[in-house]
Amino acid sequence: MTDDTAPDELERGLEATLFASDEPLTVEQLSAHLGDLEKSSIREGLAALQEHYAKRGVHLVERGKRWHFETAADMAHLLRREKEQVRRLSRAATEVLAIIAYHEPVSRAEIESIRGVQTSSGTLDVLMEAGWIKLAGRREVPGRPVIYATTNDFLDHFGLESRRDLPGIDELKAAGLLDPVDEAFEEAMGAQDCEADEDASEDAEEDAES
Amino acid sequence: MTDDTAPDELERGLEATLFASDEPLTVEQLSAHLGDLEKSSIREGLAALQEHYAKRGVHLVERGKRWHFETAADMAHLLRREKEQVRRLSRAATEVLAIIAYHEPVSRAEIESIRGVQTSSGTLDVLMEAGWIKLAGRREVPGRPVIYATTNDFLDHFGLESRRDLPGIDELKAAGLLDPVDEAFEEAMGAQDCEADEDASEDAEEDAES
Amino acid sequence: MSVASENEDGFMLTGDAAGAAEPTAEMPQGWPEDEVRKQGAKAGDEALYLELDGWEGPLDLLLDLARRQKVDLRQISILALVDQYLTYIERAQDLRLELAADYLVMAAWLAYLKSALLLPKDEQEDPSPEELALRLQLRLQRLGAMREAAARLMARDRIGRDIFLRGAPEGLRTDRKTLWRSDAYSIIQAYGQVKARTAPRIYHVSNRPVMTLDSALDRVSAMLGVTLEWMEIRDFLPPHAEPALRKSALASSFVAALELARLGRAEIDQEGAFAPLRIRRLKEAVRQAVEA
Repeated sequence: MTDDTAPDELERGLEATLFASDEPLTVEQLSAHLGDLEKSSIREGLAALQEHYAKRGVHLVERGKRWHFETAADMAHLLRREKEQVRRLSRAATEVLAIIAYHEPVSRAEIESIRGVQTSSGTLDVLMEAGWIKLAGRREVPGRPVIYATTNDFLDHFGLESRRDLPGIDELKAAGLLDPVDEAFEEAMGAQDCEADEDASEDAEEDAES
Repeated sequence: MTDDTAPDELERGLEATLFASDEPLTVEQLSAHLGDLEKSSIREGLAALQEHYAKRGVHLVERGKRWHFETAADMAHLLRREKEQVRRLSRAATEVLAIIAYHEPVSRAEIESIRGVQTSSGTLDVLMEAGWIKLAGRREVPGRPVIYATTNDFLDHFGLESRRDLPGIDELKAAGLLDPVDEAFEEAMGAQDCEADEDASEDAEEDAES
Repeated sequence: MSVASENEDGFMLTGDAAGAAEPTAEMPQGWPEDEVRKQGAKAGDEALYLELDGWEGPLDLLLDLARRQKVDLRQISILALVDQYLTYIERAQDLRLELAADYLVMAAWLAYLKSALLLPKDEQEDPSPEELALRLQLRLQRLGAMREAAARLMARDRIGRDIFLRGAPEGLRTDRKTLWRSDAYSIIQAYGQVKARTAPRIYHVSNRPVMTLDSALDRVSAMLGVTLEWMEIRDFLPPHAEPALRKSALASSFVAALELARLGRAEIDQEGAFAPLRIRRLKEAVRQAVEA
């Protein structure tokens, strides 16, 4: 609870005028606005106001002879706030990421032929944004398609030493992961935490091919 | 020269945020903006700020659960001459606005039964465009007429903390003047037998139907 | 509409119509909307009411007249009000102003109300004129209340007129950044599913136990040779067969029985729908008769 001496009318008038103005005001403008007051008293009022606001979240500042209120510099971070929003990767994006991880470097056409479905460019954008895949040049075939590969961030995020840690096809089969699954089951699995069988993979084979 | 106790960081943060914001902010928004602070401490901070500004040329006010800074009403004479930004409303529009505010939610037919004339669609459009009224669903009676209600911007503009602050609403309610004619008529006929106008309906129902 | 323009020429109908044309506090005459509405009327989209010096419809006019009685709306004299209204309308007609229909309807209704109010009480029908008058009064009170409320609302310190918001707010900005989350298991699982989904599939047709028609024919003919008595078709089934085989055997045996019956070597009998199906060998004599 601050306990202020009440500001005088001049101060209040300056405060209201500067607050409501959509541009910084000169002493002359303020004087005209407040009924042609002496410029010296305007200046005194501004000084008093400036002092009053010095410790507050908003400051009264003079720039090039013009006065205005602005947010205190140490509060600037509040005006521009970055909000982080955690989202789980979509099913489609996860599949594309998996294919890139197993087959890299790989072109979009190759990804699609492995998935058996078209891949929206948004999906690749998301993975790029997440920092998990990168452009890895172009394939020297007709059309020179862009090819994609995973990044070090990918390994970091997924706790992998290297791509060789990914289990091979045989291990996937052994773990039942190649069994066709119905959607409900898929759903249930998706919800589960990743468990045990991760470290079942020692010498992951990378021979994957559709 | 005011000599304040320095405001604490929360107060400064609230001050900066509310000064900078181009729209009124709820406690929730403020809390989120300041890093998910407890709402109770936000409220305390707002109360302290409000008190601090009470005597100044700028006030901190709550309108429809949202907070903003505005110039003190007694500063109007300084600001008005250059800054008249208010669109002038037709008498029909002001009446319709009042009827909606005091009776909301209310259908067009109900508005017309009070005014005794048809309401041109332009009138409602003007109020919608000003952002003071909104569609508030439909009344579940034959024909399912659209019903209207006021908005937060309405409260803002007219300096009302909530609809309860509508000028004279308690008296109007107590006098039964917000009840539909039919209801008041029954009331009056019933009362005639006993004795004249006992102060009519207490719990004025707003589900008007003409 | 002629009225609007004539009024603008200073043809003040109200001047003596009620002797008190001064606008009420709530309705300053220079209310800007009057212009607007005149334009509206000219455009013809508001043909339903006609403005007479800014009145909006008969109820509005009545309210204004009622206010001139300078009493609480609850105390107004309805009779005096009716007279004022009728005088007003008469004058308008004398002046050949074109009156909107609802003004005339109201005039007619008020004339009726007046005569009813003046008649002896016991000759009244239902609803009584007092009740009609009360309703009118209640309506006027409600409209009056809203008009005052509107005036008080408009007189408040309003943002943009009396109160101002910050002229140049910096604005708050929230940059949203998405943090994507996934885990190794999801990757592996997704890959497994892609592979499973796209892998070539091999279909096996399982080898199910069946009794062929031929073996059923042999079986049934052989068993029929043993006795001349009726036998249930179920008795022909292999006794210890598993259910799948039993089903197949039943079907085959039934077809075999039909075949034998067709050849005239057996007859089939059933007492009713879903009753046990019975079969027996046809006696030689009968068989020959049938053949003949």
